[in-house]
This record gives sequence, C-alpha cells and structure tokens, in this order.
Amino acid sequence: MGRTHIWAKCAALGLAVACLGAPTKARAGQASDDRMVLEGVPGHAGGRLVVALRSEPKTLNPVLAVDEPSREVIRCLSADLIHINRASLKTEPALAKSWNVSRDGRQYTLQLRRGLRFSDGAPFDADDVVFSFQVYLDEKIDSTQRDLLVVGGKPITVVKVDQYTVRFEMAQPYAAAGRLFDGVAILPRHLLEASYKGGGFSEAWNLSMAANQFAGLGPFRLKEYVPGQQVTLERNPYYWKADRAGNPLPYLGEVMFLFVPSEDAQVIRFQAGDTDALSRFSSENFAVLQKQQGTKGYHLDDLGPGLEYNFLFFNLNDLGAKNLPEIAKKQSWFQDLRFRQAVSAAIDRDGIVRLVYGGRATAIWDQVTPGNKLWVDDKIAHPKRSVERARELLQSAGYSWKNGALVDPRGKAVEFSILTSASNAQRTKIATIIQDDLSQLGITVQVVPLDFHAMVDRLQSSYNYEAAVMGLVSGDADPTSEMNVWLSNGETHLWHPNQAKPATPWESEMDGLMEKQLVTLDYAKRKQLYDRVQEIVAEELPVICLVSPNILVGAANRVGNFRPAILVPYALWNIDQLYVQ
Amino acid sequence: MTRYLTRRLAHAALLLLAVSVFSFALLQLAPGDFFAPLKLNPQISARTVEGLRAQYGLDRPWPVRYGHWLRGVFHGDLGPSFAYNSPVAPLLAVRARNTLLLTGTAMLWAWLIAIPLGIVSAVRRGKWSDRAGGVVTSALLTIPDLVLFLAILLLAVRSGWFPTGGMVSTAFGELSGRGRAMDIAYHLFLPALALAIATLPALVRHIRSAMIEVLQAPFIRAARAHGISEYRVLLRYALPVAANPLISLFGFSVATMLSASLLVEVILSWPGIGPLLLEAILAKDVYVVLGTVMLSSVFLVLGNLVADLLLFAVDPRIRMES
Amino acid sequence: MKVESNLNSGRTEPLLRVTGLSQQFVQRRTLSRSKFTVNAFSDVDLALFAGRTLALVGESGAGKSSLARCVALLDQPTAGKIELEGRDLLALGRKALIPIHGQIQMIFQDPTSAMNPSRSAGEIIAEPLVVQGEGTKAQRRERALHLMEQVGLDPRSEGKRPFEFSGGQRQRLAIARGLALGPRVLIFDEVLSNLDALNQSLILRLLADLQRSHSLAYLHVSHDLRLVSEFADDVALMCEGRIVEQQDARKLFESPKHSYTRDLLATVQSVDSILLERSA
Amino acid sequence: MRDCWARPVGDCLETLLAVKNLNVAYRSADGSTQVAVENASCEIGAGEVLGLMGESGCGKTSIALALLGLLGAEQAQVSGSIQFRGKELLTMGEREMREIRGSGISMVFQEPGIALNPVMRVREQVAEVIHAHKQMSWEKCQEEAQSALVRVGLPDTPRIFSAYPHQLSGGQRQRVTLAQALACEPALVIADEPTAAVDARSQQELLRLLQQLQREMGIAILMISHSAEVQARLADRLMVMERGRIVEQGRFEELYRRPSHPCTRAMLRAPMAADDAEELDFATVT
Amino acid sequence: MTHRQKLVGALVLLAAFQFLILFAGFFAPYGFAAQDREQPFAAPTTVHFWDTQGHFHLRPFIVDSESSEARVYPVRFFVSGTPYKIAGIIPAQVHLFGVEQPGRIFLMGSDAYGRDQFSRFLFGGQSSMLAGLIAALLSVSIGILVGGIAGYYGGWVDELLMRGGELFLALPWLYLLFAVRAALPLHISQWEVFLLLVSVMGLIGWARPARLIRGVVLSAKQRNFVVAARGFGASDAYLLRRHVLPQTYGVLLTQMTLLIPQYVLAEVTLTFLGLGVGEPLPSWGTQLASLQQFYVLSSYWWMFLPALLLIPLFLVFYAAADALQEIHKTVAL
Repeated sequence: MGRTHIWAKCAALGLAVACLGAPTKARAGQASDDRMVLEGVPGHAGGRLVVALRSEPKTLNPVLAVDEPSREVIRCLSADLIHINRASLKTEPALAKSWNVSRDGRQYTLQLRRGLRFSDGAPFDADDVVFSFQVYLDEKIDSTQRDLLVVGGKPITVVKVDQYTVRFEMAQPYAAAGRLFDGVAILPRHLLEASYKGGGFSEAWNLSMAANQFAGLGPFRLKEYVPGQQVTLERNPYYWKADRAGNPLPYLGEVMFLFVPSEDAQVIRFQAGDTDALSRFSSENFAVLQKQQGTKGYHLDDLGPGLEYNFLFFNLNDLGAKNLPEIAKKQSWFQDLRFRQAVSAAIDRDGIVRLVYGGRATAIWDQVTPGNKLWVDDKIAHPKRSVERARELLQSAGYSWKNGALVDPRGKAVEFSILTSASNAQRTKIATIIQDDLSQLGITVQVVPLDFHAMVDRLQSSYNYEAAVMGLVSGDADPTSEMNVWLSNGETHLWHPNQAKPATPWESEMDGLMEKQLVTLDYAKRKQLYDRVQEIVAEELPVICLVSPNILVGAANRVGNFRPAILVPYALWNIDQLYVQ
Repeated sequence: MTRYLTRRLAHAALLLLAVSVFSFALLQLAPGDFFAPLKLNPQISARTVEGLRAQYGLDRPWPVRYGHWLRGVFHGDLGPSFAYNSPVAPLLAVRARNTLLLTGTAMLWAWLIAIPLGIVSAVRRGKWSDRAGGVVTSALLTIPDLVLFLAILLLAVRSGWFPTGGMVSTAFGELSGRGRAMDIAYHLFLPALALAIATLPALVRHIRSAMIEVLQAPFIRAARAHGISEYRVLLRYALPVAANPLISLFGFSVATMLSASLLVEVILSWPGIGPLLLEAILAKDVYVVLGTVMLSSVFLVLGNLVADLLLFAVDPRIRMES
Repeated sequence: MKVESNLNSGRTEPLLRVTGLSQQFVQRRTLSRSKFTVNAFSDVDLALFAGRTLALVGESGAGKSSLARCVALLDQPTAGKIELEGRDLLALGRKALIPIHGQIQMIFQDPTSAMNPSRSAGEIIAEPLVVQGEGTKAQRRERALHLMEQVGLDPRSEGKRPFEFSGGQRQRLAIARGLALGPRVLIFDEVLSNLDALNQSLILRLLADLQRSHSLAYLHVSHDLRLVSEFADDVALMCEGRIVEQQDARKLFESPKHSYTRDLLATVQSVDSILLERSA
Repeated sequence: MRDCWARPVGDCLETLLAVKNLNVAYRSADGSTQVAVENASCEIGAGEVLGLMGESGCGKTSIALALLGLLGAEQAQVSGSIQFRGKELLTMGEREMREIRGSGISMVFQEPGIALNPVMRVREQVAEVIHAHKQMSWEKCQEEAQSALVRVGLPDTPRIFSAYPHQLSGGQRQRVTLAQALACEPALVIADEPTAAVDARSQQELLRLLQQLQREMGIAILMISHSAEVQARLADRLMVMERGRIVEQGRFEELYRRPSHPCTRAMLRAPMAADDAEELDFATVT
Repeated sequence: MTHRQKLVGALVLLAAFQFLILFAGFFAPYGFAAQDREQPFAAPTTVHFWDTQGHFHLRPFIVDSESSEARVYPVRFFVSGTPYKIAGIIPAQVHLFGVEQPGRIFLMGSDAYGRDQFSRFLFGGQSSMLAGLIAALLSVSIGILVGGIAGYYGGWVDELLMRGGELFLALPWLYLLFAVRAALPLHISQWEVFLLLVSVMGLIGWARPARLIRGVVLSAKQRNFVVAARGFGASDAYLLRRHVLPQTYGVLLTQMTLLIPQYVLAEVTLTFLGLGVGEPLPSWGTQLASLQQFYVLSSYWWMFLPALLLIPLFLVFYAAADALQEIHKTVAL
C-alpha cells in the first residue's frame, strides 16, 4: 500500500492563479495542424520504455479508476483539457488551446484544438467534451471524480458553444477552476455512448476487452494486456503534440507496464535493468541502489521533500453518542493544548528522519512541506526537541510523576495507544519511535498496527481509537486540494470529522480562512490566508506534523528528457517527451 | 467405479459448499470493506462511497449476498471484483493457469529429486551419507520459506544469471514460438526451483520413511534370499509398494505446494493467483478472495481425487476389491 | 478320565447355552461404496457345562473366532440368544452386563497383542479387578501375585513388562488375567497355535488343572484336530459359518458322521504312523 | 572333527554344507548385543533332509538367515564358518553370495502372504528369480516361470499365472514361494516352517509335494519346523535347538524313539517323565 | 547412539537454551527496548584479545571506531546495568557482561533502531517459545479431543469430524486473525494481544494433529488388549483414558516438538502481516520479519544471525521429535 493511503488525486481542486488565465487568442483558421509544440531537447523516435506497477491496473476507464496503477496507465492513454505542468506546478493548455474566464469568475469558455483525432482515428470535438462531463457528473455512475466537479454544492454545467468551443458554468466563483480540469480525461463519445446509454458503463473498458475497443487522446494507445503480467501501450500516431523541431510526439514506440507486486521486487528489477524508471520507493532501497549506481546503467534523484506529510493526531471527536468511556476519559488530556504541545516537543523528529528515512526526509511542524515552494510558510517556528520543555508544559498543566510514570491532575496514569496501518512499515516505525520518545516523559504508549480497512473503520466510523499516525499527500500544491481536511465539516478532518458546527474557535477560524481562499483570486492574498491556516495547525496542533519524506526516483541512463517532479506521477509526467537512446 | 466417483464428487461438492459458506462468513468478520479507504480521500464524498456500496450490493446482509453469489456460481459467475470492475472468473482463469504451470513444474522437479534422494537415504539408512542428508533436509525444514525465497532472490540479483521476476521478458512479443517457450522456461526456472526446494525436505523425509518401511517387509528379504540384485529389489519390488503411501502423500502435498507457491509468486513476481490473492485480501476485494479460496479448494479436492485414482491404477489390491 | 456325556441328554443344565446365534457383517469395498453382507456364522447352538471343555474346530475362515468373540460378549451378534444359567445376556443393558463380563472371560491367540506393552505383569493381571472396582490396591496386588503363582509364573517378576516374558509365559500371564475375576466360563481362541509342542503341552496341563480346581466351563477354539483330541470333552465342528457336527469327543474321533469331519480327521496322523508309512 | 555318530548309517553322502561354530548376535538399538545362536555346528549332505526343531525364538530362523548371508553387518554379528560346496560363505563378497542365493541355496518362507510382493503378478515373481540367475530373455524367463509353477502343482491356467498373491489361497501362495525356491534347481532349500500358515489339508499336500520334489530333484533340505509330524514326514536327521544352542542331533527315528534331552522329548511329544516336566516348567521352558 | 540417548541429548540442549532465555535479563547486556539512535544497523562488535601492538589481554575489549577518535572499552563481567526481573518476579540489575557507557557492545549487531540484536534475541525467545508452546498445546489438545472421538467412535461422527478438519484446512483464516486483532480493545497490552493471536492460530491448527491421532486411535482401539479390557467390562471412558489415549502420547509428543518450531515460524507470517508482537516487545518473528525487506537482506548480513541461530535450535527440536518417534515405535512393537 505504501504511501497510497493518501488519497488525493493529482487532479485536485485548485485555484487557477489569475495570471495563468491570460487568454491566448484562439488562432483563426481550421488548420489541421493545431498541434501543441513543446520546448525541450528533441529526442529519438522509437524504442520501448519499461516501467513497473505495484499492481495491475484494475480498469482503463478514467471515470471509474480509483487506484494509482490504473490512473498511471490511463494518464498515458488520455488527455485533459487544461493540464498542470508538473515541473512548474502551473496550468498550461492541453486539449483546450485557450480559455476565457468571465468577469465574475463563474464562466469558463474553452477553445478546443482542431483537427485532433482519437487514437483510433476518430475526430475529436466539443461533443466528446460534453459527453465526458455528462458521464463524470452522472450520479448513477458514481464516478469518484464527480465530487471534484461539484462547486458550491452544484455540479458544473457544460454547454457546447460550437464544434470546438465549450462553456463551463459554476454556481459560485471558483478560483482554482483551471486546475480542476487536470486529469479529467476526455472520453471518445463514439465508443462509450452506447454502453453509457445501455447502462453497462460500470463494466465498460475493463481490461478484458479487446484493444480496439479503447481509444483516447493520450500519447499512447493500448496494444496488449496480459493478465497478471503486463500491459503494453503503443505510440498513438494521432497524438497532438510535437517537439520544436516539428517531430511528432511521443518519441517512444512502446511503453510497457510490468506488474511487480512489491516495492522490493520493483527495486530489484530496476537494479537488474528490467525496468527503466522507478519512483515511490523507500530511502533504504535508495541507499541499496545508490551503492551500485556507478556500475549499473542507472541514476537516482532525490528531489527533496514532496507533498506528503506524516503526523500524529489524537481522537478529539465528540464521543457522547458512542459508548467509549475509556477513551472519553482520556480525551481530557488530548483536548489540553499543553498536553499536545508537550507531546510535540518530546518527539524526536530528527530521529525519525534518520532512523525511518535514512536522512532522506525533512522534519516538519505544519502541513505544508518545504517542497511546496508556492505555499510554504517560512515563519512557522521549528523548535528543537526538548524533553525538558515537554515536562515543563505538562507540569504547568497539572501533571506530575509517580515512580517515573506520568499521572494527570486526577491521579490517573497517562497511557494511550497509537493506531498505525500494519501494512505501512514506515508509519509503524514512526509510532515505535514516538513510543520510545514518550516513555521518556513517563507515558506508556501501545502501538496498535491494524489492517488498513480496520483502521479506517475506527477513524471514520466507530471513533474507537486514542491516537493515530497517518500521512496525507496533497494531490496538488494548491491548498484547495486540502479543503476536506481543514474544514470542520470535512470528512477528512481526521481528528474530528463531519462537525455540524466548529467545535473550537480555532477550527471556526480555519473554516473561514479556507473558504475565503477558495474564492480569492489573488495569489498573495490567498497565500496570506493559507499561512494563517498553517500557523493555526502549528499552534493548536490538531495534528502534530512530523516528517515529510523526500521524493526519490531513479531512471536508466538511456532514458532521455527524464525530468522527475515532486507531484504525482513523479517520473513519467512527461512521458510524451521521454525517449530512449 | 462410476458409482464411487459420483459419491466422491458429491462429497467434494459438499465440502466446497461448506468452504464457501464459512469463507463468506469469515470474510465479513474483519471490519471495513473495499470502499472504506475511499472515505479518507478528501475528494470523495460519503454519498459517492455509499453509492458504490449499493451498486455492488454491499449494503445488504451477508446471507443475502451469499445466496446471490451462489446462484451466480451455478451460472459460471463468481461474482464481481470491486477493484477490477469485472467478473472474477476471467481474472482467475489466466492466473490459475500460471500458478498451475509453476506448481506443476515445481512438483515434478521436487518429486524427481526427492524420490532418488529418499530411496538412497533409505537404502543407506544410518550411514553417514544418510545422516548428512538428514541434517541437510532438517536444516532446510527449519529455514522459513520466506527467508529461503528471499535468499534465492538475492542470488538472482547478485549473480545476474536469472531474471528477477515476471514470467516473460519484455521482448517476448518479438520472439518465435520456440523462443517464447525458452523464455518462459528461463523465467520459470528460479521460482520453480525455489518452490521445489521448499517442498523437498518434507518429501524426502516421507519417501525415506516409506521406503524404510517397505524395505523391512518380509517379501524384500525373500527377494534378497532368492538372489535378486539389490537394484532390482529396489526398483521392481520396493518402489511399487512404497508408491502406495507416496501417492496419498502426493494428494496432500498439493495443498502444501499451493500455499508455498503463494509466497514464491509474491516474492519472485510470478503472475499467478498469489499476488492476486494477497492484493485482494489487503484490499478486501471479497469475491476475488472467495474465488481464490474456492479455486485452491478445488485444486485440493482434485489432488486427492487424482491420488485415489492413481492408487486404484497402481495397487492391484485396491483394484481387485471392487 | 473323561466323563461320558451326551450333549443332548440334558443330564445337567448347561452353564452357558447359545441358541440360534448368527452374525452378519455389512462390508464396504474400499473403492466402491456398495455394501454387501457377509455371514460370519449363522444359527449356532452350543452348550457349555461346568468342568467340561467344548472344542470348536474348523479351518481358518470358518467363523470360529467371530463366534467366540460373540460368546465372550465382545461383539454383538445379529440374532440368537446367549443364556448364562438361564439368564438371557443379550437382553441386558450395558450397565447390567458389566458384572457378567466377570463370569465369562476370553483368552486370545496372540498374548503379546492382548496386553498393553507399557504395563507391568502385576498391573495387567490386576486390571480386570480395577475395572470391576474390586478390592483395595493392596488386595488386588495380593490376588495378582497369587494368580501368577497359580499359573506357574514367578511372582517376583510382577514388575516386568510383557515383552520381557517369553511366548509361553505371556500366555500364562493372559490366563492369569482371565482368572482374575473368578470366571465360570473361559473361552480360548487358538491359544496354543503360536506355541511350540512343549509349551502346548504345558499350557494344556495348566488348563486341565485349573478346570478341575475351579470347575470351569471351557470353550476352546482350535484348528488342530490332533491337539483337540488331547483335551476336548465335546467337539463342535464348524464349516463356513455353520456347526456341521457336534459330538462327544471320543465318539467323534471314532466314528465321524459328517464327510467334512472325516476329511479333516484324515489329515491327522501320528508320528508313528508317518514313520511307518515312510519306511514302507 | 566330524560328528560321525550323527551321520545316517551307511549313507556316504557328499557334504554339501558344513557349519562350524556359528555364532549370531543381534545388535540392538542401545548398542548391546543379544546372542541368538551359539557355537552351532552341523552338516548337510547332498540330497539329505535335515530337520531343525526348537521352541519359538530359539534361533532356528537366525541360522537360516545366516546361511544365506542375509544378516547385515549393522544388524548382527556373525562369526564362525559356513562352507557350501567347500566355499566359505561368511567371507564371500556380496556379488558371489547373491549368485549362490536362489540358485545354490534357496529358501521357502513361513508366511507366503507376506513373503510375496503384493503388487507383482506371481509369474513375474518367479521369473524374477530365474532372471537373476540365468542369462535368458525376460520372455523366456516368464515361460520358465510358468513351468516352475506347474511343477509345484498349480493349475496350468493364465488366471493363476497372472494373479496377484492376494487372489490366491494360502496353499496356492505357498506353492508359489516353493516355485520361486525351486526355480533355479538349488542344491539346498531352507524351508522355514513352510506349512505353519496353511490349513491342515493343504499342509499335507504340500509336504507330499515337497517330499516328491526332493526325491526327484535330489535336493537337500534344511527343514525348520516345530511340528513333530512335519519332521517325521521328511527329515532324515534331526537337530534340536534350545536357546541358541544345538542340544541334540541324530537320525530322526533314533531321536524319536530314544530322546536323550528332555527338550527333544517334549518337542517330539515322546512320553515324558513327570520329574522332567517339573524341571521344565519353571526353569527351561517358557 | 541410541534413540533414548539422542532424546536425552536433545532435551539437555533444549533445557540449556531455555535457561538462557529464562534468564535473558542476566545474559543480555541491554534491555530489549533500549534504542541507540546514533547506531542503527551497527555491525556486530568485534571482541578483541590482542591489541594493535600484538599484546594479548586476558580481559577482552572492544574498539569503538564510530566516534572521531578510536576508544577502547574493556569488556566487564557482572556489571550492573538496565534493571530487569529474574523470571519476571525478582528485580535485579546485574548483567553477565557489558562495557562502559558510552561504549556499546552489539554481539549480533543492532537493528533499525539501534537496539542490541543479541539482547532482543534472548528476550524474544521468551515470547516466541511461550507462543510456540501455547499454540502447539492448543492444537494438540483439540487434536486429541477431536481425533480421539473420531477414531474411537468412528462411523458418522468420524466422517463429520474429519470432513470438518478438511474444511478447516481450506478456509482463509487470515481474516479471522485480522478480525480478532481489529476487535480487540485498545488497552490490553501487546503481550496479551500477541498471546491471543497465537492462541487463535493454535486453535485453528488442530486438523493435522487430529488426523494423526485419529489414525492412532483407530488402530489402537482394535488392538487385542483394548478388546480384552472391554471383556472385563471396561467402559469407553476407561478404555480411552487407560489404553487408547496413552498410545497416542508418542505421536502427541512428536507432534508437539514439531509444532513448536512451526508455530514460532508462523509468528513470522503474523509479523509479516503486521499482526505479530507489538513494538517494542521482542520476538523471533519480528527479528526474522525484518529480513523481508530487501535492503536489510542485501545490506546487513548480521540481520541473518537470528535466523541462523534458530536453525540449530530447530534442528534440536526435530532431532528430539525423531528420537521420540523412534522410541515410540520400538515401544509399540
């Protein structure tokens, strides 16, 4: 499962930064060559790139895919209207060659590229876009993307203006709307309309279908799927991008995804030269690979901290209705800010960085990692670990020690349990280190590894837990992708989700800040608002942020134009430009 | 004979039915379902998750779902995979084929190695070579399968002589028919070897003790007393008689083989039912788990049935009674 | 010194009377589940008298052992009656039958397998007493030692395990155990056939002594007509599950009625007659 | 030094087998040894039947196994001398020994039910013996085997030839083992209680057959049996064993008429003196 | 060597080993949870007798070359260190050996947290051996109950129980373990959780011993001395208790000695699934489980040491089982 718990998709809500919106005038003329030209070093055509996937893609249906392997493959097969450039983290034109935003920020008019064809040769136009959004928004389909496309409580409406123009309307101004289109793959109406209308859409485009049943606008198209082994993609001859020398993209003749079920096996196969690129692997394996970097034909990159943040949080839910008296009693500690501060002060973040990540991680004190350069707040304090300070804080809150064990003001010994996901070795290790750290405060901690489903059940339904170590990845650098986490009525407001009204003043303040940044168009103003959110997190410690692991990638030396990014998909985002020597 | 077969098959069907009921019930025990983790996705609303649940009928009580599933089974439908958005049966079919290829090969090797080894150590009972062999097989028994497989993997990685995973190389598509077979054999070698080594020690011990028992039988002494050469005594007299317990052992070893192959497949990335099962277990893709469990039960039942039929073919004493 | 007696005369009441006893086995073949029935024996009438030995003779597979086991109440017959002094034993419940077991005891062909190898001789002999809950531990031991002496075993070897005794000694051990509960009927199942000639005669002597002193009724199963001629008062000949001839021993040997009996008798030759034949 | 007194009077047979001071001691699992045969000496002339009697467990079978070299070094210690046709068997190599087994000295086992391979057709079991000693094709061996089976009085039908042992009666099975033993026309047959496992009628038939074959083929037999009647029918001379020692040997009739050892007397069921019996009861006999 | 001698030898070795484990606190230089965050994955410390000049020292010493200047720490015996409890009761703090702070002696290297593997191995034995014993006992006792009943009464009872056994072998028990772990309250200690999970495994594992015991009982009840005892009027309970079940003891003991190592290894699987002993408690399972990670496997050879130490230990178990089996066989003859 690795770090995939973190559910945030690359296509996330975001605020189109106003400057990006500067609409390029649609080029007149019906030039069939409405191709997008990319800068960058031209490469060689042909060749095959082999990449490992942790598990098989479950479906190639962009509407239904929820798991990362499926999305990884779908990304190569499809295209979106407006794309977030992984290197710059800014939006850029894709199938939409340009777009206009109305004055009130509620209307987006997109000019589509002309003369584009799906990978089966069928032409692409506004009808495909309208159809795609119709499907995504259909309540009966249960697309997980639907929720993204609901702004201000109402679904976006899509109108075909002409064959190559579409207009989107939102219920309220929505600053990050440009980013919203990222990852929303445009579907071929000619292939999918029948199954959609016929009610068989939930089975459409699963992998048991013949390759010619699929088509997309991405750089590649499906060639062959061998269950349990691999899926092979071939170059899409109708792809709509070219390099600056005018060569059609992509360069690669084929992309092969091998199914390699474990991280270790992936590392081994990369080391053996079976695969050409590698991402999402542990720092320990990074170290193993590094030792042989010189002799084998690959190179490794440590891109520094990504967008993942790992944290410890306590159960602050209102347990009135649940029959959990034991936990309810302990909540008097958890609700005490000084207690949380003491815990935060006692945790050896550097120790975690060193022992769990071999140094390839960064200690953090709030949710925005140093990797998110646009939004990180430099003013957040980074206090060193101090057991003394922790003791002072506890003493001031009325705690004392008896035979070395911490007791609360009522004389009850302080002990609690930390849930972790049994399948995530790193987080279990973090919890173990916290356990040891807190034992120095006289706190007895039990680490309870549960299988992930059971853990989610406790966090989200039964609230039968005391504390937990979790991690989240922002799918996008933009704070909008985190709305659900910081809004008090959010479902991922982990420590106390789905609040009817904010339980604490600071949560109420956060709600205000998050909602305001959503409709603010100016980056600087939004940054100010989000900085305040970060400060609240650092001060009130609803989650005690601990560490952000670095993004580690590797690629065979023969892969050209390899420019990994800290945003998913770390290594292959520019697969249309990759080539092999 | 046919009567016997139908009875056996009826028993097997009953067993499979029981396995399915209990498995289904067990699968409901652990909290959380396939869609639970989606709740943690900041972008997916609870309503959507409920919609997905309803779509797959997860909101209904399990006996109802079981009935539905069972009805499907009789029409060749093993239920849907949540993760794959597709029926389970075709998912399983290909992987079952690969698993059979792997376990079949490993089984063949294990028996081909174990039979001579077991015989030799039974004949040389108590001699140093037997004792040394005993220590080696016991030592192999004590090594956890997991560590053994990883060590083999390490060997492959360090030496570079063998592929480190997968069933075919990336250039498989360009190969000729013969080249393809060679390629599969090349990839099959290490996982099959690992599996064979893992099952070998127990086999050798069993074969050894079965042979020792037969070699102590009076008719062996009688054969020797008639001046029949040791070689013929072993092959013509002892082995066919020892075959009887060994064939039963073969039936049992199918189960051992299957559970060991799960690990091998995961560690050496063999595209069999192992990785599928593990993934499905962790993701709570219940019908896939159920299908896999049923499949391995079927293998198990078939293994025993084949063993019985073999016994019937080999042992005239059994043959004559009916 | 054999008493002239006719089975049918009814001069004395028999101690144990068996009437119309039959047993059927339902068998299954290994690989086919079809059932078929086998008659172990059918419609058997026997009478055992105190102080007399009835020999049950027949070839292997004739059903002698099955019959003996049923009479010893070890197996359940399918039909018929077993009466001990007029009391129908088969009509008794499990509980009521327990003390009856003390009255009828059986000695097996292979004494080795009939004794728990991990017990000492003393324990083995005392076991029936333990089962029936008789006496204290000390009393039981005393009785065991007495019994050992009675059957010609050295009481000092009470602590030895069965495998430390020789075949003949083991059979004596088994007899001692059979006597422990003071039975009135003893059933011997081929107790002589695993022994050499010497031991055979010694055991026979022992049995005769015991019979005399305890006035026991013996049912002695054997396939060896020559031996039977040495000890039997009455002989019942069994062939394929049926009693073909039942007779006073002397009469039977002198003038067998049934052809089967004659055939069987023809095989019995004394050493002298063989030597005579050879030299001729 | 030959025991001339034990030779049949007037018989001037060539000595086939001479056993001198044979000792057999079994090794048990705990390293100790258990003596089974002690200082046994005897001779068998060509065509002679020597009876061997003794109570069960007295070492009769051990002698038989020692003669055939079937007691492995790890199993038992065998010392002394066994000369067959003048050749020392105890020091003989395994290959040579194997050639003697079956064709020079062969053996009929006590229980044919377990001495025959349960999963091999009887014709093949006999053919195997022939195949081991004669340079013949397998087909020829099978034919020979059939005639060997017919010679021991089995009906000449394919049903018998291709039967498995469990399909035959006890007497028939014993005839198969007899056919095996006689297939290669050995000079000496060791018959270990050949009739103990069959019923009375078959027993007689078998003994008659054995007697007849012995005369026809001129083979010598070491007849091991505790039955006086069996010995009386075949044995020229008799040897009585007790607890691993040979206590008496001589012409059968002489021993029968005038047994000198109480054990012999008991074995042959000769009239016994009361004091002898008392003496035997506790001390000797078991 | 006779089987009895072999058995005695094996038992002596096992007893010695259990002694080491029982007094782990004394033999281990450190506590099982003591982390040294500066030294994760430290290689085993070399114990020297000769110094760089080639002089011999009776007192062994170690050299710490990690810090900037190499320091020498003599190995001291009967030093006082981390407090522990002898056999879980009597508090003590004397350790067999140790070095002065800040020196560290890692005879078997250190793990990812810089904990002494040797100490963890000894302490880990306590939980693993106990777990193996409990699970094996459970399996065997249910096995004897079910196998005994099935074998003794036969017929449909036998059929039912044995089919049940087959069923048990085929079911996906992993879910039960998941479920048990997930359903347990949070407050009970790791140790209890562990024992509970292991017990569940033991409870599930009855089918194989039951099958074996059934076989023994089946043949035992047909033996003549059982029939004979029935002839004295013995009840079923008496026969089972006095004659039939004692005959299964050999198989039972053999099964126990075989099952203990098997359950110790099964704990590795538990740990693999994250259901093993909770940190920081040690067990052999957790120690072996770290080998599952490729980087550990390929980079830190000393992490193999616990696995290597287990091989001779398990061999002793197997030897004991073999000897038991042989002895049982000869007794049964």
